[in-house]
Amino acid sequence: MTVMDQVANIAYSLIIPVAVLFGFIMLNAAYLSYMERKVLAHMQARMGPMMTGWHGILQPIADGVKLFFKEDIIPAKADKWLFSLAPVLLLIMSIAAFVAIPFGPPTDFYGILSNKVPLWLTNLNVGILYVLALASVGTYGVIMAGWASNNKYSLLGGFRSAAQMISYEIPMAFAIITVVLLAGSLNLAEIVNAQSEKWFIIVLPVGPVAFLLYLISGVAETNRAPFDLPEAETELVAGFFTEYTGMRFAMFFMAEYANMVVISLLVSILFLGGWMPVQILPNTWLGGMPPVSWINGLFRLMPPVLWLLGKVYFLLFFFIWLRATLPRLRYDQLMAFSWKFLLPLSLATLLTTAVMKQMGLL
Amino acid sequence: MMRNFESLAYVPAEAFLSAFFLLALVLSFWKRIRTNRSLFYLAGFFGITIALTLELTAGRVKGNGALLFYGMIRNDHLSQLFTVLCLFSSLFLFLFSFISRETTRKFKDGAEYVLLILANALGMVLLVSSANLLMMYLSLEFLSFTSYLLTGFVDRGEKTSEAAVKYLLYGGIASGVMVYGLSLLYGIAGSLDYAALHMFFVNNTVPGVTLAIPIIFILAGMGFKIAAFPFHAWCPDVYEGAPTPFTAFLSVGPKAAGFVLIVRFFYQIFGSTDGGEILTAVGGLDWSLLFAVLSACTMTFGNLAALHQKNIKRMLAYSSIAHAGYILMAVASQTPFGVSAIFFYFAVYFLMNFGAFLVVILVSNEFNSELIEDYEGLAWKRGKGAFLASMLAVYLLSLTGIPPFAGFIGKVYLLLAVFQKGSSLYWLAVVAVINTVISLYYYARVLQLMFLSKRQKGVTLSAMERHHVVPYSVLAGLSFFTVLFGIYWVPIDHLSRLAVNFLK
Amino acid sequence: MLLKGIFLYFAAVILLSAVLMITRRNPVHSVVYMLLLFFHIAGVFVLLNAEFLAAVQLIVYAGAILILYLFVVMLLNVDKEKLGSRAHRFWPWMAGFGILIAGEVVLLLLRGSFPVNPELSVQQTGAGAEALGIALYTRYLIPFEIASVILLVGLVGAVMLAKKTIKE
Amino acid sequence: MTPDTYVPEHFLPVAIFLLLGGAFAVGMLVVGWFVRPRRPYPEKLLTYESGITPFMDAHQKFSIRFYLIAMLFLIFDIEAVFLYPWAVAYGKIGLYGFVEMVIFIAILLVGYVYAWKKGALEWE
Repeated sequence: MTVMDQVANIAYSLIIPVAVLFGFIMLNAAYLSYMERKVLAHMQARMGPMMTGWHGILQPIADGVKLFFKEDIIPAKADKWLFSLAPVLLLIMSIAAFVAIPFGPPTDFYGILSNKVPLWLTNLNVGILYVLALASVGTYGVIMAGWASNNKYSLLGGFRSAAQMISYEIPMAFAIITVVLLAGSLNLAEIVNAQSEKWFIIVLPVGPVAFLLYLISGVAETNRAPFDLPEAETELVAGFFTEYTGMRFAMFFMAEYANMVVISLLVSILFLGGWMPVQILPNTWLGGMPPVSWINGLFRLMPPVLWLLGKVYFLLFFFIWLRATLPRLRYDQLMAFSWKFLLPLSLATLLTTAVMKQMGLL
Repeated sequence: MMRNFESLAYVPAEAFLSAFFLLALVLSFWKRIRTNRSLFYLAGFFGITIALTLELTAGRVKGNGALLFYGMIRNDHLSQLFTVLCLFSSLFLFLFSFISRETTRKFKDGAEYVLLILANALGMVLLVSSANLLMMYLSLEFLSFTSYLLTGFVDRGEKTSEAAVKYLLYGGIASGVMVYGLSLLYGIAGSLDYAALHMFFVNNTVPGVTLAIPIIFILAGMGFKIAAFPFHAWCPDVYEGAPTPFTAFLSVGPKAAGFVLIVRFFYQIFGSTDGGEILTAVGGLDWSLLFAVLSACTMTFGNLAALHQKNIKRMLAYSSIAHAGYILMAVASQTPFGVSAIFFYFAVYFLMNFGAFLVVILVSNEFNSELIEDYEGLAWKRGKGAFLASMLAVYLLSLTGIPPFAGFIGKVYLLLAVFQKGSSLYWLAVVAVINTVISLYYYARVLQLMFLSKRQKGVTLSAMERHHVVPYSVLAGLSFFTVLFGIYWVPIDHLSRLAVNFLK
Repeated sequence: MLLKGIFLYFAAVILLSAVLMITRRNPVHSVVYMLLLFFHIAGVFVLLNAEFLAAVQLIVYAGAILILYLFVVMLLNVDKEKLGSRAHRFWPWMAGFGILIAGEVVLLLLRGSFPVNPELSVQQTGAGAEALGIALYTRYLIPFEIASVILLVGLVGAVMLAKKTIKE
Repeated sequence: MTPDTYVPEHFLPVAIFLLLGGAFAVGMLVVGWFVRPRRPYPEKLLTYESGITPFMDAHQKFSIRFYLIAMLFLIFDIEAVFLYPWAVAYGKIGLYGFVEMVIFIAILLVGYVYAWKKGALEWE
């Protein structure tokens, strides 16, 4: 192999995928804000952004440009070093989580490429743990931002937010362990492949419970409504990012949207069969019969990666829907909900799964 | 090497203790039970008693040298003897907690106190039988953990929080350093198992300096547990700040467990018997000298520091440091007989130390003070004053090592072990004798205050009357044995000879 | 060569952040350096093909233990004015001790004959978590269950102390 | 395979992304630095406190409950970490593994109920 070949090889196997994935993250981070504003607006019988471009389609770009030109204010009493570090840390963690996520099985893009390439950057054996680890480190960004601002609202917001995030990490972990128990692997691609016959969400009776547990904890982890206590503007102004302006403020936003995407991806991968297409009835049962098998075959025509993204965007829509619908919880209710309800429930789910697996029922 | 479920039958005491601990914790959920302190004390007392009974009766079942749980736990006479000793010390802790006013009046919830003592007992029992670095470290942490909590349990003012925090910080650092040493050892030898480690060091020559670093680091953790010289700094403060019954216990049970840890670690990994009377050091490290130096420093420091103490608990703390130094002589001797001597000494130390502390408890129930000056003229006070003073005299003289008492025989055993090693350690024996003379001074100071000052003559000890017969009979019983074993020590001798069997 | 370079990078950052961690005046800054330290230790684990441990390093140490430290450090709210130099009055002794140990390690490395058990090698099976699971639930069962009791005692202790403080 | 020859190349993208994320975040700030205005004055640099001048240091002593939550989290997080290898190896360790894990969970469950009964989970 010549040097040029090696360079080309690296380009194909690394640079292009990295560029594509990075682009995907950025596009999502930008356009989710648009999606959120539009969906919320329509749910409240408004139009949302309409001025910039067709139906306001250029709004995120305008927002981004605006934020670039905003003054960067660091309060005099703030801990400047930590104040600058916090948003950067949070953003790095939420971006880096995407590396380990598989978007689909190896494909040659309908013959365009000479050999099959995987639709993931790296397939870690401990993929799910890697994502969890980065998420748990993300807590630092929140709490450090709150502390460094030297503002009472920020500090309380940061503390609340961090306590909330760690409280919901426990049921989340147990829900994930339930999935790992079903799949027998920590590898995300293998977890998806284990669902080729049956998505984990329909593995009765534990699947739906674990799914809901994960979904709820996921929403709480991203500090979204109805768990957006840290940002409860009526009592805490803007929570831990009260003092942030301009690009630093933008970073918190991007990190939040990136986190939402990661959570949606994980929900899809762990419970909704990842890139597996919908089956009206499983092949092993009536699904093999003609009218059903035609529809199943039709579904299979759509590329796997689109199935995954479809599920992801549905979940993202769902998150926005939640925000439009549900009122905010009180903080003591929020903590009690995790510690007194979700935690025992998740443990019970896990144990039930183990028992049923032991008895050969799963 | 036995597998997990088969092994369970061989550890009835440990299994019972863990189950009982959990049961007690579950019972404490109900407020009515939790607030009933006497009920919980009784439960704890009987729990330990049952564990003791199980341990004693299961002795027949237990094989010597059986490796249980894939070699995590070694069942041999050494572990059995010290399990019994440790459980007895927990039993006395409960007994003393009944008696002491601190632990009966000052706090409401007795449940946690009892629970922590039970957990502490479990930690000790596991520590004395661990035969694997991981198991050893975990049980050590378990023991330390519960000890920190118990130290701060009864609020005696600023002293307590200072003691608990100091204990925690010293303990944390010591165990951190120790686990670093353990990891280095694992890196060198590639095993956590004592037997496998031994085989590695027999078959491979490791340069002395390579081994020195991990060993010194590990010694930091061990030295902390037994309060040996450079790692003793926590000891006086903790002894002063902790509830007195726990202080009494701390210098017997956990310390004995710590010594078993040292003995096992060095005798089983770095010693080779070949049936001889003296072990040969394995692994190119002269740990005999190491311990000899440690021992000499510890006893000298302990005794010198004890000279100026005003608080009797602090004085006893320094005295217990000195005693750890004496006992380290037996480790330095590298002889199987040294292990017997260690058990012998602990059996005796158990009696005299608990006895001395019981007097301290009774006196502090009366005066609410632990200052030595408050012992002035104790012998002449009306209402059990003479009894208390004479009892304390017996224990203190025994602690010094004066002939008709058991402490003397204990010291003789330790010295015999040193002599067995040979002329290289004679200097250590000389140091020990000099130290005994020094210690006589501060023990005698208390005696002199109690007996020779008549200023307090005729003052009545009021609180003494209200107490029941229990503390006094315990006091008398302990002193009876202290004297008895000073004259007729064959029973303990027989028992202690069993301890050597762990090397087989 | 590359590997050595990566390892040296990790080692250098570990040492540097450890030193910074103990010398910073602001304890919250110390925590940040500790986070950096944990990340690079996880990196070393990755180099040793211990991916599971690397993840655990981040989840438990960075994600849980350090968060607890951070809470405590922030709760303590040490006055910045009162925060003197972090150097303890014994620092020359400690530095001396540290240099002694470091010197001994250097001496050790210079001798070159560090016997390493050949059984210790990087596993290439990639089944880190599974192998760990099997070991944990057979051979190391008792330490594992003891660990759970220790956690339980820790929980009881924490609740007990916290409740005591709340009552006062 | 010894540590000298093992190359964890599948972590290369991770390293790249960590760097890329950092570079992106810093890059945004640097680019912004060229175009954004800088007109600080003392009032602007005050922290926000509902319009009044901030009083006292914001770093107040906080409720011990935050610490308690962190402690409980730590314990359950460790429990969860122990469960991952168990879940992966479950097929191979079978019934023994199940019983052992039930004991493990039961022990911690006792602690959980204890914490609940003692009111550690309340957030008054």
